[in-house]
Amino acid sequence: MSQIELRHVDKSFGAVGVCHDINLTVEEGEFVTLLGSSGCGKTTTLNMVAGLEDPSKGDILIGGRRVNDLSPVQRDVAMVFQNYALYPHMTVAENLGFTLKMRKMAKPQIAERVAAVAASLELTPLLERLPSALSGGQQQRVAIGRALVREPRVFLFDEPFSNLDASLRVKMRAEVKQLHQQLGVTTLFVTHDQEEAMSISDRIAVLNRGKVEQFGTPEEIYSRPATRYVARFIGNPQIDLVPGELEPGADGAVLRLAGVALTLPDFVPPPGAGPAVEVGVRPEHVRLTEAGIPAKVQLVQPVGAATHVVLGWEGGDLIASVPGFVHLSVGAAIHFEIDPRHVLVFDAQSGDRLM
Amino acid sequence: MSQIELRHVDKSFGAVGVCHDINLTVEEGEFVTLLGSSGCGKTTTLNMVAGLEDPSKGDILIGGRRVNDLSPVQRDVAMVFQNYALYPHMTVAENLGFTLKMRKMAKPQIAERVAAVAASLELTPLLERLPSALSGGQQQRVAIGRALVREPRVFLFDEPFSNLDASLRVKMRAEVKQLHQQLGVTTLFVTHDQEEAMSISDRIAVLNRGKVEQFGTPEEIYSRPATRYVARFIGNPQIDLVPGELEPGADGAVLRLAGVALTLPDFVPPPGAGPAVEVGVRPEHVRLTEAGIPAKVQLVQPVGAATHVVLGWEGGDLIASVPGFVHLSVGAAIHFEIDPRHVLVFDAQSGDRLM
Amino acid sequence: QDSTLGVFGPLPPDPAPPGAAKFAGAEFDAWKAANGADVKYDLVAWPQLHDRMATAFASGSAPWDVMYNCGWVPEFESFLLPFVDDLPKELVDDMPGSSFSTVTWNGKRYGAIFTLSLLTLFYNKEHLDEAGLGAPPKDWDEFLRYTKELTRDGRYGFVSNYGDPAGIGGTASYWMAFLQQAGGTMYAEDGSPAFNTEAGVAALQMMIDLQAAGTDPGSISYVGINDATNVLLSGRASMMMNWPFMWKPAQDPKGSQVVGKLAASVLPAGPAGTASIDGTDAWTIGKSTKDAEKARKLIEFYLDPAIQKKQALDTGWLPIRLSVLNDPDVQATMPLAKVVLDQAQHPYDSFVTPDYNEISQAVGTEIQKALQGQKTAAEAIAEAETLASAIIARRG
Amino acid sequence: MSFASARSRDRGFRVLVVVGLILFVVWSAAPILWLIVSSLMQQQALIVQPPDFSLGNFTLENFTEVIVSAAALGRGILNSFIVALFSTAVALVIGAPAAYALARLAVPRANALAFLVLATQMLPGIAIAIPLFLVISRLGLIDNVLALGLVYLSFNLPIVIWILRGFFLAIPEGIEKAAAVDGAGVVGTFLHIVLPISIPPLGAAAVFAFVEAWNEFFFALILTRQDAQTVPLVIAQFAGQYQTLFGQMMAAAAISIAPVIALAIIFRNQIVRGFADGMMKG
Amino acid sequence: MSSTSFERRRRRAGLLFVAPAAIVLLAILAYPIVESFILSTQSVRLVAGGVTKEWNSFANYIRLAGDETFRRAVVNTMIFSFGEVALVVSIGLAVALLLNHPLGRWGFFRIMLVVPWAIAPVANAVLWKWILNSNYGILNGLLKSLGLIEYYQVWLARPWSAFGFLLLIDVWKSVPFIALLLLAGLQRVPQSLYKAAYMDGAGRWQAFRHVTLPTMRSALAIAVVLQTIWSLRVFEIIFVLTRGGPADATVLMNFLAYRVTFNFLDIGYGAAIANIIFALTFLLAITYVWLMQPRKRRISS
Ligand SMILES: Nc1ncnc2c1ncn2[C@@H]1O[C@H](COP(=O)(O)OP(=O)(O)OP(=O)(O)O)[C@@H](O)[C@H]1O
Ligand SMILES: Nc1ncnc2c1ncn2[C@@H]1O[C@H](COP(=O)(O)OP(=O)(O)OP(=O)(O)O)[C@@H](O)[C@H]1O
Ligand SMILES: [Mg+2]
Ligand SMILES: [Mg+2]
Repeated sequence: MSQIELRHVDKSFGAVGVCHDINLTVEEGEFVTLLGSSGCGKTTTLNMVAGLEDPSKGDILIGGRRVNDLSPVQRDVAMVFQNYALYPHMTVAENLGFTLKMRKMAKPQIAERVAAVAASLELTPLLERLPSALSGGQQQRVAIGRALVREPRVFLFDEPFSNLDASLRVKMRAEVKQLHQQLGVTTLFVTHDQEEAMSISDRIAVLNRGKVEQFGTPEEIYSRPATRYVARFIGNPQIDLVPGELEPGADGAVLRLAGVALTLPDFVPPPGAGPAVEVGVRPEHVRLTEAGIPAKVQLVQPVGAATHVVLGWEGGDLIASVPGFVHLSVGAAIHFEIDPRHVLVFDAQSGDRLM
Repeated sequence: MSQIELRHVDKSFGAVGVCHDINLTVEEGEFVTLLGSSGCGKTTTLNMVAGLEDPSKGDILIGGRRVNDLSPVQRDVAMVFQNYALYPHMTVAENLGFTLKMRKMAKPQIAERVAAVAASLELTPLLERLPSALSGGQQQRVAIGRALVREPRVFLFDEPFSNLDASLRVKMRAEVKQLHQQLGVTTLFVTHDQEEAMSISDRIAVLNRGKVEQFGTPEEIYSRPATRYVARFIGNPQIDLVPGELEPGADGAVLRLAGVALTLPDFVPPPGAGPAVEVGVRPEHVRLTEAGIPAKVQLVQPVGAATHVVLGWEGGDLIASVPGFVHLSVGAAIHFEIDPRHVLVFDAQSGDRLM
Repeated sequence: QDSTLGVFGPLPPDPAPPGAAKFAGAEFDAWKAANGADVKYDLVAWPQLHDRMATAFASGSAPWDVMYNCGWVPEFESFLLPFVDDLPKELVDDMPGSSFSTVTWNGKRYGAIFTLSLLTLFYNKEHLDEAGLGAPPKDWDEFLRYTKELTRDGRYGFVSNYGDPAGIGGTASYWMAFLQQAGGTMYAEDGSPAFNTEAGVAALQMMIDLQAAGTDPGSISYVGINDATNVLLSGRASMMMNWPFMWKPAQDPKGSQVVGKLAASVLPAGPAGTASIDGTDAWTIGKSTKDAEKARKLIEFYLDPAIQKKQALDTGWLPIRLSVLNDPDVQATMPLAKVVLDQAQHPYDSFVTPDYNEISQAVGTEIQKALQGQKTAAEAIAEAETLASAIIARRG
Repeated sequence: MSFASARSRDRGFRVLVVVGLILFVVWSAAPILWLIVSSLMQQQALIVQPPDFSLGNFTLENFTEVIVSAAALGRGILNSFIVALFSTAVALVIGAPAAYALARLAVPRANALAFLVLATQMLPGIAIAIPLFLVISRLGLIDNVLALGLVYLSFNLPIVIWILRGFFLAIPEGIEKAAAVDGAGVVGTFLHIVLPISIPPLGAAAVFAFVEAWNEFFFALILTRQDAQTVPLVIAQFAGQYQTLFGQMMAAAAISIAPVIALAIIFRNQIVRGFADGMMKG
Repeated sequence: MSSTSFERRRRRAGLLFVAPAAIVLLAILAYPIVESFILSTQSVRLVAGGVTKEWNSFANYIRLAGDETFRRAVVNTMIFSFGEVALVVSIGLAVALLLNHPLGRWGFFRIMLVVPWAIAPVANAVLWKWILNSNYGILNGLLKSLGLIEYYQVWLARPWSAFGFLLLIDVWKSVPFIALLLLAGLQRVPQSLYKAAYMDGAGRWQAFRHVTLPTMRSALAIAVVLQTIWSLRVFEIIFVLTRGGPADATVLMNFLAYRVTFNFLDIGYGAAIANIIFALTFLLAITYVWLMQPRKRRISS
């Protein structure tokens, strides 16, 4: 039994409230990610689950049992720290083996397990070095290895991949995901990288200033964001928000944005909503066309499989994601279209999604 | 004049060689990125340009002048450190203003510049805090601000965005890029994030174990990688490499991969190449079709705009990038096609690209 | 009925008992055997003796049977046993009567001096000869004139140690010698200070004049007598007031540049004739001793003529017994003995009281000020008497 | 390290450092050099102006004299060793945990407590000498090496606690948290993490405690008789009322420094070893 | 079972960790310290083979107020203490910086560092007494042979000169430990900060001023506080070198307390002086600790 549950958890440092009424359940064997921007309280929340900080209010349960008063060891959690927190006086091998030593495992066994983990993290040639002679990414891999080396009830990861290079990051993601599938260990993962969160998680909790904005599967969060905040946070490049007005139309509603009118079929705005709204358009739903809304090219950012083109038009700036490399020069005139089926509509006041 | 030039630069720590014969020219006003995996010597190279490490061999020139013996101030470079290196006893405002204070700027002016930079980095509410009361990402922003606050001849960035969340990272990218466009300051940027490198750079130098593998524009690097290493390193998800055989065909050549034959029109393999080759296929060039090569779904990773589907077939694993969310269950049977026009062919031995 | 006697005293080269210093070891063993007594020495370097005793007494215990004392008898009186009346009469009679003055308090005699230690004048014969001065100075005038004439060739006519104001051998005690030479005294019959007199001022003036005439200017910085002695022994000063003990080291070529060149005489006479002060190295018995009898026997052994003779011949510390002082062997090896005996014919009061340390500290400090020219002799003496009166008044 | 080399390119500064180091060596060593020279000379050669350095005046006699005749020196060194080792070891063993607790373990009023601990050292030893003598003599522990060691312990402990506390305060919290998650309890964290990364301050504290106990004079004087005499007392014996055997005293002093120097040579690398880099990278 | 929260658990362990040290200190020092406070309110006499103590309220302290020697000792002590702390800490810091420089890392230098400190204070004082002797001291000999002085100087004769030399000797003896302490502190300053400061254009002095000093704050605070305590307890060198002379010019409070207690056997009065030293040390230490305290984490609302 290793379900994690946070009930009405508050945390403040002195007068500064950092977490507010957090409620979250990570089902047994589930992989849940805390996603949020810098300073929103992710690390703090993780620390409370680990037993490294006491919540100011509320309960933390693991496996259905209240663990507020248990030590990290009693909670049987393993954690990868954001700043590595390697033991500076121990070699990589000793860093990896420390937790096993604390568990009084026999030396040869420790060596064996350490060697296995080191191999999987490409740390084998570094085993005898001190952390101070490692590069930033190497240090982070040691920190990950330290958690992998034992088999705890709960895994906690605090941005473990932020210093790894892309290929290693993808590899590590798969590794962690696979590990999770193998061991079925309940995992709480912290990241600020929405793509990472999307690709690795069963469910994602989006945190904003210490509050859970939305808790759902990656698809829910991407396609049906609960709030403007979530919509902006998820997706790369970011969703574009255009101010508009919502008018009841013949069938559904009509959306007016800077002279463009989009008909939203089958959409009946809830009572009290609008008319002022913000309309979210994801870059992949903006198509460059021969005819359509006229615009100018502002910036061209190739990312390999696609190129992000920043368009300037009457309504503001909009990013279009175009497959492959496109050769447009800054300032060129261009036309685009928006797919009304994929448009997201938010109440301008509350930020809640209307459609 | 602020062109940066590295000529035959070597660096070793004791017996360990870290950089080998690095030759690199960053033209005046250019934005060049050093891209490479963890531990490949990026930081070390940057440090040598900054004047924080002496090269073991070779020359470093800035503005055409040999600067090996000059201090960072004399070189007039600003740097953002990978580990932030914030002054723990100074408030954010003092950290930002320190370099100006060292330049004996008047207090009101310092305050003004600091306020401006803080505003652009969303640090204004944190100005009076000490670094120890900041989250990881907040610390990194302060570190960036410290370099932005002065206007040097050369900017050096050591993975400045690695701890920022996605939205801020994109914003910062644009900010830095814009700053670069405004000031035209020669910039050397270090990252392990290929996407970041692609979207921000004029040219990219891909480093591998202390050697420059390829130095070119993002498109060159993505579409015409010089080596297998570069091809694997660039692109997200990673390119798939499938072992195959190259046979001279009627017009061009024929590529055989695990029972599949691809005709490469107009391609004449160079003498001495093959027949053993490795074939690189980027995920966006793998299409799921009704008929085609049969395969099984291994893993489904949604990333928002696209979903990465790992396919298992005779020839190994292959990733297909499919727009939007796709609902495939692991184990399902499926068919796919490879676009022969976009295939990359590498010599299996040397790793050099043949096509 | 074996018993153990604890003996507290100084370490050699200061006057240490037999068995501790290298003399009369065999006799000491024989005595122990004969008396069924074991003797356990607790010896400390001289500068620490007083602290050690003070700590023990202040916490209410005096763990020793026999103790060395040096001018501290009045101070520690309440911890001591007045045993002198129980000594054999012939022994007491064989000691200079005045030697008991520093170990007597409230009319009771608490100690037996075991070495005659009076300040006398040591001088470098060679220097005097070179200056055409045949005999040592006899009076203050000559003393001043000699000092002046001997100050030449990078040498000083006179050297002393004025660095430490307090205690026997401190600045105040030197002045007390001059005071008696001038016919003065420290205390009136009722014990109140009585030194702010012409004699007192004259004595200090004499020290000031000597300073001007050619005293080594370093004297004010020498806190121990050995600092000054070294100057005399290096031949860089010609005259010095010193204790008999220094005779022997002066003859040792390892430490002395003036082997065979030193001579001694009684201190130059002031208006009232010559006078000196007493070094007061005495044996006393602790009140808490379990075997006062045996303790006294041990002191008797220390004062035995044979032992006293060995003490003189082997260590250079003069005996106290008149018979031994007059012994031809002793006088032959230690020509000094005769000089010190002569000196003993004249006053040599050290004016020890329970407040001796405090008073000599106060008086000595005033004298230092006068020697440094911060005050005139009269001012310093007047102030010193005021301070001394206050100290005595406080003791009640 | 390599950064330092990049930075110390500047010649002028290197010259300054070299001059500084030379001055430092002269400043530290000159008086001791004189100690050694004078321990090798006859007194008569030292009291003249200027000292007579002719070869004939050099002798080993002071040393032979000190070793042969003053057997007390050997015993003094042994006693000093016992006392110093005992009080150093115990001061570290009980002082380090106390310092850690006062720095990191949320002990209530830790700052005040730490200051109180230090305050025990603010009363001059002279003031407590007499009551302490009383207690020790009532317990019959006068002239007992271990009693002296305990007294020194009470002097060294507060200082050791203070030194270590200041350093423990600077340890990054992250690694303690990591250790907690890795299964180390408070004791385990202390033993396996905090102590090993605190070798420089531990070294400094140990050297401090050892040297202080080795050289303490006043309490050794009043709390010992003959058997438990420590080295400083033996050295002091050469300074008498009428005569100071300067050469022998310096010879004894030279001998007494030797063990401390030997320790310094053995532990020279431990005394100051830094993990600064690794510490702050993490 | 131990089922308490993280912080409470640590607190409990903390109390256990502190206990042995607290017990040792209490067992050994509590009685003597309390007794010395009591003694200072008593008049103590040695009579009839014993000691009598009589409560005399604050008579000892009142007497201190009118005691000129005491007043002089207080002034001397303050000057000495400030001078010593300033000199020892600054020289110690300079030495630590030298030894932390790559050129100064040779083990020999670290051994040299320990040397002045390893010598027993008694021997040290006698050694210096000979070095400074006005008639045959090596310092005079050296200076004269270098042509720096014409005549041998009496270094310890003039009040300020004697005072200065005492200070110098004590500084010489005290520098090693403080330097060692600061060296240990220097080892903790992260190199990356120097890199950043270097990049920010800070010169050596500025890096020292803005990086080294602030990050060494706690080590410096310890050094200052400990040296203050020690400088107020200076004894041996005065006892051997000057005995407080000439004419009380070098009487420091601790020496005075000693003289009154052990020479004059005025134990109550001596205890009163000692307690004033305690109060003075306490106040100075608190002030220093307060001054050197790192700035509180500031959190804006
Ligand atoms: N010890 C502390 N005292 C005061 N404030 C703190 C403390 N630790 C963290 N904070 C503040 O609490 C907030 C949340 O911090 P936390 O470290 O949980 O952020 P985070 O979500 O992990 O951010 P990041 O992605 O940048 O690491 C931040 O605003 C931070 O400044
Ligand atoms: N001071 C040092 N001593 C020895 N080896 C070092 C030192 N500093 C770095 N190295 C080694 O040099 C190599 C390159 O280090 P560098 O810090 O330049 O890597 P990097 O490319 O910046 O990696 P990352 O992305 O992980 O920061 C690494 O293998 C590292 O372990
Ligand atoms: Mg965090
Ligand atoms: Mg790096």
